[in-house]
Amino acid sequence: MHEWAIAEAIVREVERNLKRTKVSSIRIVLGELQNIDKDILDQYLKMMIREVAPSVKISYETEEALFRCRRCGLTWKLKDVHLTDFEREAIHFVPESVHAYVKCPRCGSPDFSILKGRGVKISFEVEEQ
Amino acid sequence: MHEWAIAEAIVREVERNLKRTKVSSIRIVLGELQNIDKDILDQYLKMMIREVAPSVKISYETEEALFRCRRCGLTWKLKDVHLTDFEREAIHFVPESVHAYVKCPRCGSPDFSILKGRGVKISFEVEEQ
Amino acid sequence: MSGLLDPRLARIKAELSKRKVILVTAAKGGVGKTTLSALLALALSKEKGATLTIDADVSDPNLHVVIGVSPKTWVGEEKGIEPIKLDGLGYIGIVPFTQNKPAPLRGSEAVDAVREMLGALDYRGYENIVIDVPPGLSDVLLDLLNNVIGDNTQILVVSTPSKLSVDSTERYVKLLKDLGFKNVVLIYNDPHGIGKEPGEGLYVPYDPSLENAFGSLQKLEETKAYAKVKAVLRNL
Amino acid sequence: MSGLLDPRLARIKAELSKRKVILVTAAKGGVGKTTLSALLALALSKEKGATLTIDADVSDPNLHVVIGVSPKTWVGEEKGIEPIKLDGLGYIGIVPFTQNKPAPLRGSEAVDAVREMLGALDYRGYENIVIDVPPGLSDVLLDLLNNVIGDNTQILVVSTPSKLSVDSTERYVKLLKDLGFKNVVLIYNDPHGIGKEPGEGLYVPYDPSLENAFGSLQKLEETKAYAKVKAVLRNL
Ligand SMILES: Nc1ncnc2c1ncn2[C@@H]1O[C@H](COP(=O)(O)OP(=O)(O)O)[C@@H](O)[C@H]1O
Ligand SMILES: Nc1ncnc2c1ncn2[C@@H]1O[C@H](COP(=O)(O)OP(=O)(O)O)[C@@H](O)[C@H]1O
Ligand SMILES: [Mg+2]
Ligand SMILES: [Mg+2]
Ligand SMILES: [Mg+2]
Ligand SMILES: [Mg+2]
Ligand code: NI
Ligand code: NI
Ligand SMILES: [Zn+2]
Ligand SMILES: [Zn+2]
Repeated sequence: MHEWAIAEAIVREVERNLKRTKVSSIRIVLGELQNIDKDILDQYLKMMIREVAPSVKISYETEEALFRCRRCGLTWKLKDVHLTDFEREAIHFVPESVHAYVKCPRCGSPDFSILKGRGVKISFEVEEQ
Repeated sequence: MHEWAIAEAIVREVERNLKRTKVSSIRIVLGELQNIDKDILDQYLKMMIREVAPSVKISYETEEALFRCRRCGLTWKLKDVHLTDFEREAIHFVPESVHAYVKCPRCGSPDFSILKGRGVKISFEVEEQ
Repeated sequence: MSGLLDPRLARIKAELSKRKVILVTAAKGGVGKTTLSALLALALSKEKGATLTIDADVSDPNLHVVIGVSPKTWVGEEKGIEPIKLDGLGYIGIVPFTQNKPAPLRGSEAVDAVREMLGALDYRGYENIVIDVPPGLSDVLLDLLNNVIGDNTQILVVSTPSKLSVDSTERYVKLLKDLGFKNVVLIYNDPHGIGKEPGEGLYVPYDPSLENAFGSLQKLEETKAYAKVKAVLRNL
Repeated sequence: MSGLLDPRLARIKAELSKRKVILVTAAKGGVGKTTLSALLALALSKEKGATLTIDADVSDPNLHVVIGVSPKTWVGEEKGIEPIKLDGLGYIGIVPFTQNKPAPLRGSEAVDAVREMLGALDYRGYENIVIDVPPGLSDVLLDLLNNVIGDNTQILVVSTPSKLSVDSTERYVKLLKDLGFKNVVLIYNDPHGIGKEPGEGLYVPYDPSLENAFGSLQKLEETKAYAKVKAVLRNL
């Protein structure tokens, strides 16, 4: 799993914000498609963030994936379609590759949008310095 | 002015919806960038819509243009930038051509989005049949 | 109240469905879409009535260079945007509106620009329409396929005989079929002088005289490529 | 709470700023971006240390065909996505993840796919990065320019000597300058055998032997075009 790189990205983003503010807590939203191992991510993150923001609180949320067909308008969820383990694995690297494996359950179009649940987003609670 | 074609488009869209519902009123939102002569549009529209939806009520609104820079995040309005008459004329045909003439007032980037005020949108009040 | 609707689509559908429409597409850029669009439109205008060419490649328009429309030409408007006229050929694209200045359009903006032109055109007098589409599975192509293309539309897919183009074209044609389009015709064009004529499919050979013919309909008509495209037209 | 932020950008910036980065761009498709990306990366890897090639043309990926990476190759992950290794060259693109199946990505989705790859790559061991960018003013290019490209980045603009390409390239270079980029280098490549060497700018001549060299780094190294690109590299 590439949780290491994701942890590193989060720490880089925290660092960038530290220039202007003191970050007291981080909220991490994990998209379902990225299929991240929360415990491993948390372990790396705690290790890396020590030097940057030692007393920061970290919370996690998972966001369910939601798709909408650009041709017929149907919306659907990940559990409504079948994916092999290999396909799940490919999608966890680059969520957009879902377009190669999933089609609209109603009209068959591969032209749909990922409304929710694609990647990792974060927000901070800050104390102005 | 090409109000004729715009009136025709609105009538075609009303027709399409008549198949399912009775349209009692139409709300027309005119984007500032399209610089439409409301009276001329209204005149054409009343003429064309007679056969399709004789007793329909039509209302108009204008939507002010609003831009946001994709590089630095600044938002601005049309009155914040200078355009020649020729440029206004080009933009009234194809609002996206604004990218050839306007740059972000803060950072100079031509990569910005038109958040509001680009074209013509409509909505209906309907009576289910 | 319903949500906000885009009235342009209904008019575009109504106007396109009355005419013969050819979409010139390709998996890749640089395979000859614009060149073949021009030659095909010219042949159609000579043999099957007035033809409108639309440059839907709004991020990198160059159909005007091929057929010889100055970017400074202005357009009229009475019952809609009036195409620029060259004999039996009509032309519209974003270039008259941007005056050939660079204009970075995101995919979603390119879609809007193309809908705007198609939605406001004065189509009267034109029997055929040739649309030069941006390369690949662009937002513009997907929007045309989802919203306005009907059974009367032919999708021409241009490929070169190069490995790179053939590999991309396979993925591309498969996708068009997945999307349910049946009226898909493959045409090989050889801009790199590879000289390998494919077993099946239409073929336009390498023609170095094209370069000097760009900008003049008369010179284009004298090229070997044009003669070949005229023959291709009979098979469409 | 702040709004939701995308943590990938900060890591991409940090990693790219430590390395020599070349963006291979063009106003048009089919001018040789992918071919020159491969030749340039190969030359860099021989002369200036391990080089990573990134196929950012996610809607029409074909860098893997040029350098000979099978689309069925799988990638590892330990401290990030591991580039596929061929001697001193590393490769990443969307193809291993789509298994070469067609995947229609809208412009905004292509941006996300590229950010995802760049954001999660294991960059260790690579000194140089060559990015093959989609044609034109694509959403992907604009995103790279807005968000991750720094002073250490060279923007290579590829054009052919054809009227069509030259016209598009003028608009394109003007725009890059409007955007404030100074490190812009024009290179002419002649895939159509026009044979007209431009007065100024780097030049790669017509080389029909490329077609049969695609897929083998060893054969690419033997082409005349490669020898020319090696010379070009000294002027970059
Ligand atoms: N059959 C051909 N023989 C020689 N050159 C060609 C041929 N077809 C196209 N070209 C050249 O190839 C280049 C790309 O063609 P273009 O029509 O612009 O492709 P696209 O629209 O697919 O990007 C042009 O410079 C053109 O002169
Ligand atoms: N210098 C050259 N001589 C001959 N053919 C070339 C040359 N450069 C590129 N080509 C050919 O041109 C075609 C397009 O090249 P490619 O690298 O795919 O362009 P792009 O990435 O800009 O779309 C390929 O089929 C390739 O074989
Ligand atoms: Mg073209
Ligand atoms: Mg074009
Ligand atoms: Mg390429
Ligand atoms: Mg490529
Ligand atoms: Ni992983
Ligand atoms: Ni008008
Ligand atoms: Zn659907
Ligand atoms: Zn700005």
